[in-house]
Amino acid sequence: MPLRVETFDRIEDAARALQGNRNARVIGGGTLLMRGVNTGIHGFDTVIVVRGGQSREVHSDGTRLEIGAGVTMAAIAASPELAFLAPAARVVGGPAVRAAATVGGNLFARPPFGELTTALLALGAQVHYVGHGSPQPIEDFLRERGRDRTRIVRAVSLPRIGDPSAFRFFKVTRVAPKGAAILSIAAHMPVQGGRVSGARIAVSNMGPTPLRAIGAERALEGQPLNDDTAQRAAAAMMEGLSPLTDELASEWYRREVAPVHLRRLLQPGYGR
Amino acid sequence: MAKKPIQFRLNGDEKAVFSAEGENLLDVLRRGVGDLTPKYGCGQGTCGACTVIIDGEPRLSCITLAETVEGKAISTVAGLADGARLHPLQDAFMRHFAAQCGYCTPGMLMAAKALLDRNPRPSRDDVVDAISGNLCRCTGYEAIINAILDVAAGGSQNARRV
Amino acid sequence: MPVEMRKEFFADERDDNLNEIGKPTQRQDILGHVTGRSPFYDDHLFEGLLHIRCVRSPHHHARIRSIDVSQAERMPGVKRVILARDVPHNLNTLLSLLDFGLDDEPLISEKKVSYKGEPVCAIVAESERAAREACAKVRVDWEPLPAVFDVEEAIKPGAPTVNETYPANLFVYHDRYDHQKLRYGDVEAAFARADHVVEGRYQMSPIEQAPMETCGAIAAPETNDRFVCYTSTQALFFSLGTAAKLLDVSSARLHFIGGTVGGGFGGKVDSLHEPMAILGAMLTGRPCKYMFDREEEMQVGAPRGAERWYLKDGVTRDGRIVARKFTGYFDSGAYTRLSSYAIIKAVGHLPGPYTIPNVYADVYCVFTNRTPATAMRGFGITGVDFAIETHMDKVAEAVGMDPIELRILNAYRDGDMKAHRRLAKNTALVECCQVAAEKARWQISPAARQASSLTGGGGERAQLPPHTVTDQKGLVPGGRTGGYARAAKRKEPDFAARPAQPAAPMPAAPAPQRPAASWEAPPSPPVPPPAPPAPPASPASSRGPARFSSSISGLRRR
Amino acid sequence: MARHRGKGFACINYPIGMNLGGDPSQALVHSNPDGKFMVALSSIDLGQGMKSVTRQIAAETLGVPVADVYVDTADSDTGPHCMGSFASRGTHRVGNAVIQAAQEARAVMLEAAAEELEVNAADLVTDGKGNIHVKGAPSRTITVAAACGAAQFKQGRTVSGRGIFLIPLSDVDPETGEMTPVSCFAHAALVVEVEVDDETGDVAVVEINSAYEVGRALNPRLVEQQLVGGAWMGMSHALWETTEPYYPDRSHGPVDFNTYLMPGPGNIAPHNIAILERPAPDGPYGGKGPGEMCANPVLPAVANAVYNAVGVRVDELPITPEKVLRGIRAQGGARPQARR
Repeated sequence: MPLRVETFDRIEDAARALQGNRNARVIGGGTLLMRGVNTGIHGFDTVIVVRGGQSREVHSDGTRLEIGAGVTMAAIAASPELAFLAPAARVVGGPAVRAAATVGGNLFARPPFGELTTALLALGAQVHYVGHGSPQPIEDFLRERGRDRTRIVRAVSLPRIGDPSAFRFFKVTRVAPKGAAILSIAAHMPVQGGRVSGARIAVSNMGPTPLRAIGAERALEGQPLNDDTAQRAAAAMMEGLSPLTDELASEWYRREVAPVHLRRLLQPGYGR
Repeated sequence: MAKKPIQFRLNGDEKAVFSAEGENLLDVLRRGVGDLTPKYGCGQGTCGACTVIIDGEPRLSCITLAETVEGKAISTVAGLADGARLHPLQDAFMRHFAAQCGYCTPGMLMAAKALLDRNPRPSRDDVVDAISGNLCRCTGYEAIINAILDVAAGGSQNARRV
Repeated sequence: MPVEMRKEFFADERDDNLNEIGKPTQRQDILGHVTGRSPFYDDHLFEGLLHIRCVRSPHHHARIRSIDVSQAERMPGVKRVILARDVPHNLNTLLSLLDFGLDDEPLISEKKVSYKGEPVCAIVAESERAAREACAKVRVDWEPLPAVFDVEEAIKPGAPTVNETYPANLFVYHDRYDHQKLRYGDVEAAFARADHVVEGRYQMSPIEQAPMETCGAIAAPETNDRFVCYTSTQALFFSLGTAAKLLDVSSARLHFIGGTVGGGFGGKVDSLHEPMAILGAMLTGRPCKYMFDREEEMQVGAPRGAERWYLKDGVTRDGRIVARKFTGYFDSGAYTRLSSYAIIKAVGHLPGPYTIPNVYADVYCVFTNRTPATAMRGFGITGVDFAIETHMDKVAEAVGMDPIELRILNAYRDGDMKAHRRLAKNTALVECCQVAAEKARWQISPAARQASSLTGGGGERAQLPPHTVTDQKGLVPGGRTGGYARAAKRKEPDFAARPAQPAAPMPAAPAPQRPAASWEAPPSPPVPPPAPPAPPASPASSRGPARFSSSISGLRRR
Repeated sequence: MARHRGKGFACINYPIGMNLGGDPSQALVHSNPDGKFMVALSSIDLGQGMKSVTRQIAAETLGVPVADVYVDTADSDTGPHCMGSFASRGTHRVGNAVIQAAQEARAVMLEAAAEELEVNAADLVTDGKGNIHVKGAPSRTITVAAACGAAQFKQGRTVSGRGIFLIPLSDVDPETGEMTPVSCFAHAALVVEVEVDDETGDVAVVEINSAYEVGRALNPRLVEQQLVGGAWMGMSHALWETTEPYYPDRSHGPVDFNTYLMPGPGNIAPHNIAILERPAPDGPYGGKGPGEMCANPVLPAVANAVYNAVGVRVDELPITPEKVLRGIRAQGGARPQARR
């Protein structure tokens, strides 16, 4: 089918158009979608453009942060308020990609991409849609990602994190400083009374979407963070995960080194 | 397939062109406007040869949907020199022998300009990051990094000898 | 990246007082590069430009039962569908311009595909998007065939035939052998005498040239009933000759313009785009562009092929390598392109820059069901150098020597006989080893530091081996009569048309202290090659008119 | 966890020009009436600097400043036949053709000058600055412009020249491989230092020290471009690049630069280069082509450095972290070799 581009001034109208056409896609920064547009191999026949782009606003109500779907990686990396997310936003492509790539687009990125989404998963984000309905936990969003394409993401929200140092992110690449990920790991490890409470660890390229490393989370829960617990979390990390084989690395390699990188990320001296 | 009119400023001049359905900015610049300085290297947003500056930000024109630049200001290498006087980056790329085949050079220059416009005194790491989306198959990057550092230093103090 | 000119080496062989040579003059083309105005082929605008895209095989190996283009032809913007039957002379081998090898590759395939990405149809349309959309509407009825991907599997009996021109999946050298031989001395006897025998297996990966500008060409009807072709080719007349042959058109009707190319690295010699673009222009009367997108450049455009090398060295206790044996397999992919030639170059290079009295090699050009391989920076040499130099380290370890000292000990020097039976001259390996060691603060012995390329060579080292073992291994049955190949017509080299040998080339530059220009003279007496019977003169070939070297036939004959 | 340093060495020679010869190139040189020269070629500038190096060769041979010469490539209607830009043949083959063409044009120019000065052409020399004078008598002089103007408007001479360089094709003996592959060889040796992470198999190149023998560095900056960029490519081939990551398995072939890996600007290492010059007897001013050989020694040197660092021999390219890690696992850990 020849491609059609439909442009809307109001996002609500765009949302209606999307709902009526399963073969339509909303374009954010275009960094993922335009490849398909250029090659004609797209699996969609309509591109929906929201004039002026989607929301670029960041709201905070004291307990939660809401980041508009149109906020770019460059904007996150430059925002003092979102500084804790910068390590994930900064490693998405080069500067020109980061200037275009949006939060909304990253949510739909397929392996080996999607660093920000991996971070959002570890941070327990919720996905908000245009118009009706309640926000959806990011796990649910990711589980249904390939199937439900009829709603436009308006924003993501996440709880304000008390201690920014409780969040750590690392992308493993072969090309520096910009390379596609062998894998990326995001770990949120709030510490209360010297012990980890509510650990969430997310890892990419272990399945069709970023996934939580449940085994590692369990190993850390209620434990102090030290070399020993980091080691144990690493040892339990691969439980339930099925690493991908692709151009960048084999399943075997990802399985072998993911725990190494998690252990290094969790170790007390990380980043220093 | 109706063509759509779009207007934007290119290197300070108003342009009005028709773009085809789904056309990217690179094709509009090259075929529509006749600015041949941005180059096609991949059409995938992975090589940087088509880098332009849109409203102050470096962007990959091959993965920019043409109609999304309506009303915006676009800069390319065609507007980099001030008349016959080269931009300091162009001059530095010459002095440092930072171009071989020259195909990545326009995109590389725009990536460098976008950096220096917002960060006139970048570190080597800043420069490396700024060109990280721009591939060069000829030079091994060192001469390019040095040329950009040379401009940032306003001379040659900061540049490694090449 | 500090660069130092080490003028003290070979100073008496140079005149350094020249006006322009040796000066760090700015590139002539630099202003164009930094202003973005250097005219690459795609920087020429044509009104009414049409775009060509190919329908490509999704299979590694398949028979084509039928192609249905009816839907594609009706797609908006489609101007013409091109099939194999539209190509006037639809079979070629790149080196036919040098009279080397048999035509084995169509521009557009008709009956069968032998690699994923092989073109079976081309669409000419008003926009690239229209061409892509029409390509998706071409219906091909494929019959997938068993495929073979490993070079050693491909040459086993019973392996699927990849390339019908060479049914055993091996290129045929000199109409006689299924590989290129190098025989110098007696390696087996030397292995028996050696203190250590070191063996290794090395695998070079296929590699993409990855120029930032992808391959392409724009052709347009020109006044005077000619066609102009703007091209990214690395070899203007190679591409012109190939186009003239495939399209059966006089080379005088083709006007090729290029010369400013966005990187090549060997990937822009295959001349696939120029004939297709010109054919499009011929069939539509409009300017046509045919270019690879990046995905095609990476997976359809020919890479540097993979190579597999087996090495076996015999070495004495004191580190002298007395024998070196190679078995090499070049993975040519589905068609010959340039791999056959790369092997000749590799064999001429063996055993690397060392003086070794006994050398043996069998090197095979193997067809497999992957993208055809072609040239890349270091063509024919990079892979075997990786093998040789990694192997040298293993040899050093086996004899307990410093790796650099081992190289210097075995390095070829002026006056040494090489395995291809020519004397070495103008050598400088020893000095490079010494300087690199010094720069890296790598300690080597005083003897190694004092060695020189100018001394220690020649004399006994200039002698051919007293005895060379030869054999008939890999003799192709019926090779002389062309029975090895299923090509409909075998063309015997046309000796009658062979041009007179040119006079010796002129001395290069007027540097007075330089010895007279000459290249390596054959030693005397050379090992007499078996004299082949004189071939019968053959009638004119059915080739297209543009053959620049009408019968440079040495490669094929002997 | 540990990171291990290791050094590896390799040295190579490289044949210049198309193997066996048979690869001619031609050049045409002519002057404008004011003594400015054009060189017409059909050779290709891929970035290696063909236009620039032939320009310097033409200027040197003509005896005029480089600013007075321009090179035009590549138009099949005006540029005479050239085999192409590959096999490190450009500098050597085309350079020699340009010398021959420039010598012929220079001879006419000197004859024209001789007629104007009423001397014997054999007694004339050029100063490289645009003047021609009698050897040993600098005051008896004429400018190149005046000589070429006189040739064109008074004497009716064409200040032009044709050049070709051909090494006739050599045969190959089917039984022994006897052949004359090429007429000259370039040389290189280098030491690569790497750092290997023994838990991930990652290899980082830390430093390269090299010596390249190029015959003559006709333009040291262009040679440097080739050597620096070529070594980068060698490092890339050694550690990163492949179109088939699971060769000979054909699956997972990269289709973009996200997955076709090459070292980025953050992966490069200091490269200290020494250039040696042993002029090739038949090279243009002794020059050999540096463009291809510069990458070759890097591949084995990296492999040898990895072995030196952790005791793992990876004999299959590219040397990916996976292959290194498998090697380390197979031998029960890193086994650093002798420090160098």
